[in-house]
Amino acid sequence: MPSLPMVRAIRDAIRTLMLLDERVVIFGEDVGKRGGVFLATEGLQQEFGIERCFDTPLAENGIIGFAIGMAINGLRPIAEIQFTDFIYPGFDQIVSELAKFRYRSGGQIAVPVVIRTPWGGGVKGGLYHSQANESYFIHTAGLKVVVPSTPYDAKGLLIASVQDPDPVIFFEPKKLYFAPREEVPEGVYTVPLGVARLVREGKDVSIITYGSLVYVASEVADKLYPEGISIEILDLRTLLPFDGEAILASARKTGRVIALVEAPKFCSFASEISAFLAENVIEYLQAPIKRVTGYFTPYPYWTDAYYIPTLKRVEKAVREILAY
Amino acid sequence: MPSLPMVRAIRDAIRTLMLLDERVVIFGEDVGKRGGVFLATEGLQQEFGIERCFDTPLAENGIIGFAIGMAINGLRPIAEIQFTDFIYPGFDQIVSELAKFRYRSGGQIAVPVVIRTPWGGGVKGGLYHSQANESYFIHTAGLKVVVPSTPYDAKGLLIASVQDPDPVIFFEPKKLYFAPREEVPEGVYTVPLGVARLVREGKDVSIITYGSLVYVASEVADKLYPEGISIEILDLRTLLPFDGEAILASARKTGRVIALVEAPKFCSFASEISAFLAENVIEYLQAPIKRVTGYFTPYPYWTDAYYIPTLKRVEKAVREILAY
Amino acid sequence: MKVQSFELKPFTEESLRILDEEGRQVSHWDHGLTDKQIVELYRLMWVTRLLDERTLILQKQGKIAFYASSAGQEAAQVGSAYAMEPQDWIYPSHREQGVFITRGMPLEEIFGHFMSRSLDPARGRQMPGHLGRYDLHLITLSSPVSTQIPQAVGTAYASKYRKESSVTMTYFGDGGTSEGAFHEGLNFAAVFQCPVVFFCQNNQYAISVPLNFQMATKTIAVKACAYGFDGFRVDGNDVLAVYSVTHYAVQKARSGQGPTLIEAVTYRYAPHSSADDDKRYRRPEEVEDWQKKRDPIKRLRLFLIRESILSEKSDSELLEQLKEQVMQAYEIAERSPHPPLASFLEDVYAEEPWFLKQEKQEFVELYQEEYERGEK
Amino acid sequence: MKVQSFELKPFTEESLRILDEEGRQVSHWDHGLTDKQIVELYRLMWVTRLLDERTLILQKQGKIAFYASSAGQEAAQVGSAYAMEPQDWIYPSHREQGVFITRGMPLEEIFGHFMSRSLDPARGRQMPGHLGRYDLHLITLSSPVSTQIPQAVGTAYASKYRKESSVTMTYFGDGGTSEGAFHEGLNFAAVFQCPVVFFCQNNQYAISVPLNFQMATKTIAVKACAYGFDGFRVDGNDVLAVYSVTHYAVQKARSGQGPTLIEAVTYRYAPHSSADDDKRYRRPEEVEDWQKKRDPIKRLRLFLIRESILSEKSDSELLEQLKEQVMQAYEIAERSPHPPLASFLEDVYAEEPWFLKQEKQEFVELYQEEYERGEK
Ligand SMILES: Cc1ncc(C[n+]2csc(CCOP(=O)(O)OP(=O)(O)O)c2C)c(N)n1
Ligand SMILES: Cc1ncc(C[n+]2csc(CCOP(=O)(O)OP(=O)(O)O)c2C)c(N)n1
Ligand SMILES: [Mg+2]
Ligand SMILES: [Mg+2]
Repeated sequence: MPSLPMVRAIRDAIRTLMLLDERVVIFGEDVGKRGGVFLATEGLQQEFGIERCFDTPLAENGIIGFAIGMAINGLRPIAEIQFTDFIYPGFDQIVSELAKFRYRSGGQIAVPVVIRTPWGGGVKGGLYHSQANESYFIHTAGLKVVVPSTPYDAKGLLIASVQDPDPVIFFEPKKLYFAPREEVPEGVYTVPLGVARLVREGKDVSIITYGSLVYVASEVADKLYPEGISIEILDLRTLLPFDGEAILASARKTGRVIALVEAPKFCSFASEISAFLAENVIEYLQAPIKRVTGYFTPYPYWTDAYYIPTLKRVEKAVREILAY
Repeated sequence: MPSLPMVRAIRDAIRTLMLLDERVVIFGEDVGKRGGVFLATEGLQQEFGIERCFDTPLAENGIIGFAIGMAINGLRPIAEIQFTDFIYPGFDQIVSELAKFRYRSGGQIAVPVVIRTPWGGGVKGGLYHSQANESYFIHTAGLKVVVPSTPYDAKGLLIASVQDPDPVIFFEPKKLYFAPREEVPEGVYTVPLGVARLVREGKDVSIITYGSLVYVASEVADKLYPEGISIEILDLRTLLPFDGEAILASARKTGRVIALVEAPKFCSFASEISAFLAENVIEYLQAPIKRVTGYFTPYPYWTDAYYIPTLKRVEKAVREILAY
Repeated sequence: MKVQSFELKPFTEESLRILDEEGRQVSHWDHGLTDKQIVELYRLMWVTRLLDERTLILQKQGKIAFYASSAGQEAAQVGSAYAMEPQDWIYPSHREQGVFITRGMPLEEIFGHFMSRSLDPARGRQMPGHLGRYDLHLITLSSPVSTQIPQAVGTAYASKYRKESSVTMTYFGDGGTSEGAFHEGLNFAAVFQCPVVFFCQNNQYAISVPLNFQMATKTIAVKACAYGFDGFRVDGNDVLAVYSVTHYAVQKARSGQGPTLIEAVTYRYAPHSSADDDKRYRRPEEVEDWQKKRDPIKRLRLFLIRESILSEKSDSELLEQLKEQVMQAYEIAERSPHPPLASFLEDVYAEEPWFLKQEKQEFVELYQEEYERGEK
Repeated sequence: MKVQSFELKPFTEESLRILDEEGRQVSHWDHGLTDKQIVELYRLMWVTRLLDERTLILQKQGKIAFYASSAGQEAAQVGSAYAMEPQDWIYPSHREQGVFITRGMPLEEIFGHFMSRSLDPARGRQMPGHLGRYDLHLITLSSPVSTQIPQAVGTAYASKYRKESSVTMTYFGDGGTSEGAFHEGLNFAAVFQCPVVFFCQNNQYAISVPLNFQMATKTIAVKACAYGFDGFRVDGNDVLAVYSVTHYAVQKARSGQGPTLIEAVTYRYAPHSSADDDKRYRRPEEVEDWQKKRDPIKRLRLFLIRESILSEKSDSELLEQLKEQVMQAYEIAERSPHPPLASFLEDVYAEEPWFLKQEKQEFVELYQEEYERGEK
């Protein structure tokens, strides 16, 4: 089994899907000859031809609208948006069209489009190459939203997404593109949408998170373990539909929860996790539900390292709710 | 003092601003000769000339980008988006540009644009003339977000918004455009941004809401009052920056909170209210924080009356948390 | 009509036409239509007009909450839709009653949709006018203007990808050309040489905004210049010309020669929608002028009578019959039930996720009574 | 140069030029530049090139994290920016070093920005290349392509509204023309007859995507057809031609005659950015060809020497002096401090709202040490 970093696992998923199913095509800015700016589609144009893997003009509304039309006519398009920060020119196609086609047609028209896009901070990308903007999509009924945190999951979730009958926004934490590596099986396998991964069992505090912050949470857990602090970590993987049962179970067990996300706080998915708990299991809670999030600013360049939650901030939150 | 419905109070605010300040201009689709599809700009082109009140081509990215450029060059533009459901083609200009100009320029460039737009459901507008999409904007650092619920507030908040140095998304609950009426002072006055309005004092349950649901909450309060159930209602008016102190104060007092919004639940502002409370005053809470929201579907046409929270649903929520 | 022998000039300021306002043939293009087919075009235009008239009445009676009329634009809609084959894909815009009728959507379904009955393939989800029948390759439209344009290009790409011969047509108005999606869609079509036809009904207004506040070009057709393919301007009230130009563009697309933009110059008689008041922005005389002098149905009628393709008598018989047909369709729709009340909580996803199951259950519990009424 | 006497043909496939590759004057337009001004253009191009070379070195040394080179495009940038007056507004795109230098942004600020020093007017907030100086009417750019286009039109509208004579210029690349914002912006400019110039540097690629996968037209200039104003194609490596055409367009805008689109045909020598690997999509010979045969600086140099406007000796003195100047600017920037650490929590709003005060306070408490280091 080859050991791959996430971006290669994603490439492997796309290639596996293309080998399996003629309906799968992939396109976007620089996706063809260049193989994508992160090389997620490297070599696929050579292997599958320019009709199946190709460059598009620089126009995200066009790309996503084009993908929708393909899906309506029987293809299984994967559209790459170069950075999720550049998805907004296509936001109308996502919110008004992709998310609502099945509903508005009374169930007649399915639009199985997958939009893959590099997501998240921690790479000194400044305001426009760093955003964690998943909340906009989670608030949008009709979409599914996925964020893998490991190479294995990335491949399995991407295959599941392309095979899913509903549109999926597939966020790829670019901070994790090249490390860590992991053994990734060849060929087809899926990781089901909607199911969280218990990264680590614990009994004192639950950290509910996804993407690259899974690793920050793990560092904190490692650091505090010798002090006898036992942290449970849940990697949600799918944010819509999220694994409500897993979240509730963990909160019931520990009674102390941190919702940990890169995005700015208000109306973030951290708010959702917290509200979901406050609505359903408040009687189990022994402390405030802490949200550790990005600051409520655009994403800064120079101070990149301080923007998304750090070990220090998460540790502080853990200690605070334990001391509560 | 004339008694006006909200849409006339808004027109009055715009006219007052235009009389006061040459820098104020207003434009959008059908804003000129027609006076807007809801007549919020009726007669203003005749009064102030076609340079100050005018139609634009049908292009929201263009409209908002155009407004930004005007504000950068010293004007105080008010851009009308015909329905907030049609704001998405301009979402990039709002999220990438309007919200981030001050920050990304190191504080050099202010962009005092106001985007006015009819918002919310309850008028049988179906998927695309009903949305309550404030959450997308509240999640966006750099914006201010306002939703008035009375004619008096609409005028005062709009004047405050246009005079504010930051960009404001001004959502107008179209369900309230033509009723109720209220006495609205002539001339200039402001209602400050960021300050909630205590609609009704109560001691058992707090309902935190805004827009047309203020009236639903009031109906419920009226209905339950004879049973000895005392409901406090907070009309937030500004959602970003929201009046955190007022929310906390009410929750501390009643210990039982309902966050009531039209939008679908996940990552909605109801989630934010709930999370804010669960983070800050969990020790005061005597019951789960209930979110009563729109359903997690696109906004349906035929069943319009059932989509946004009804008296029945809010009443049920009140009874549930009281019985808790 | 053979594509090769058909000589059309792109980018003219004048509109291409076959019939003048009086139904006199003023040019001799071989449109290839039989008399029977021309009568069929006539019939389809009348059905569209009658449906429209009936719907406006129902709207005024409060039986239909909202309506965007197609009156005046029948030639543009019917003529263009008639130039397609059943396997061709159609992405309509928001007043394309004539397109739906021509493609064969049953009238009772259209009325059923207007009144949110179970006959509506979209189960009452959308405002009147937002029709669609996937099996007829009529893609359910949305309200936002021009979103369908890049979608149509994607659909055309998929046909080309599978080496099928189907063509995709997308409709939009003059207003729709101002949106970025128009630009992006046309450019994609050009780059990928997709079998797609862009059909613009230039009815002079985007709601209240006249052309000169929308654009500074003399025609809409000229905009195709910016993408490297041809744009044709056609008299949109001349059904034969519309058919001919569209048929040419469809065949061109079908034979692998890429996209075309068509501008059909026409006019809407009614206000933008039942929520509009057109007196605020246009003079009644302007409307009357179009109605009296340039009506598309009248024009074809004059031609048919003059050429003795149709007699006065069979014309009035036809009209009576169509009125009857429209009325019957309406009555069928009227008698049919609404969809189940709680069905608005379905079709968000292929399978209902846990939270929608919960919401539906809560809804049903709370509104059981209404729900049961709805079920009937 | 008088606007009237200047005869330019729009929509040509050939690029307008004054100098050929060998610096020979091939057309006799009266550009109106004095010899001193031409030498100034030469100097500005060299400063741009030298800044670029120094920055690429710093980037390789790890002192600058990211850089998008302007090498090869100096004539397009300097020639166009030189055609504006100080009160004119500039909306640059993402590789416009030559524009910033021409408008007078100090080199140490540019380096300060590249290295996130307090000299950066934007306080280290953005990735290198995202410059701006509001007082110089240089609008701080963002990364998303083409968003600046409708903004520039709004700024031009405001000048017109106040009856000021300032003109707005906006820059973008060939890739930028594919975005909907390009279309909407140009259309608004045409409808409102705004004093704005759209300056497109066609450097043949949008990152790796060559022109023929971006568009199907032969030129970019032709796209102005779709809006009803003129588009000119100019040799973007001929600084005199770029200046002349831009000056014409600026004066045209200033005198109330509306917008113009300019396509400057040029080439970038370096990869798209320091994160790119251009060998994946273009042959090194292609790059060499442009560098050796069509370099904009070399071309003007040949002209200056041939016309005895500059001697070989003063040329090399100039070059030495400029190198020194660039190096000094870099050193000033290098020695200057970073902005205060916690300053990234400022400037979101005019006044900090309660939640940002809280976040800042928490940040300062947690990172006090670093914060103090940052303050120094
Ligand atoms: C993106 C968007 N913005 C605004 C609207 C509101 N609106 C509905 S139809 C219309 C005018 C459309 O004009 P045109 O394209 O000429 O079509 P017509 O109505 O004349 O047939 C407008 C502005 C909308 N539906 N979508
Ligand atoms: C909306 C958007 N999509 C994608 C990108 C990523 N991107 C940055 S520059 C670029 C290519 C720009 O090409 P062009 O406009 O020709 O300018 P050039 O880089 O050649 O100067 C792309 C795709 C972006 N910045 N913005
Ligand atoms: Mg129109
Ligand atoms: Mg380029």
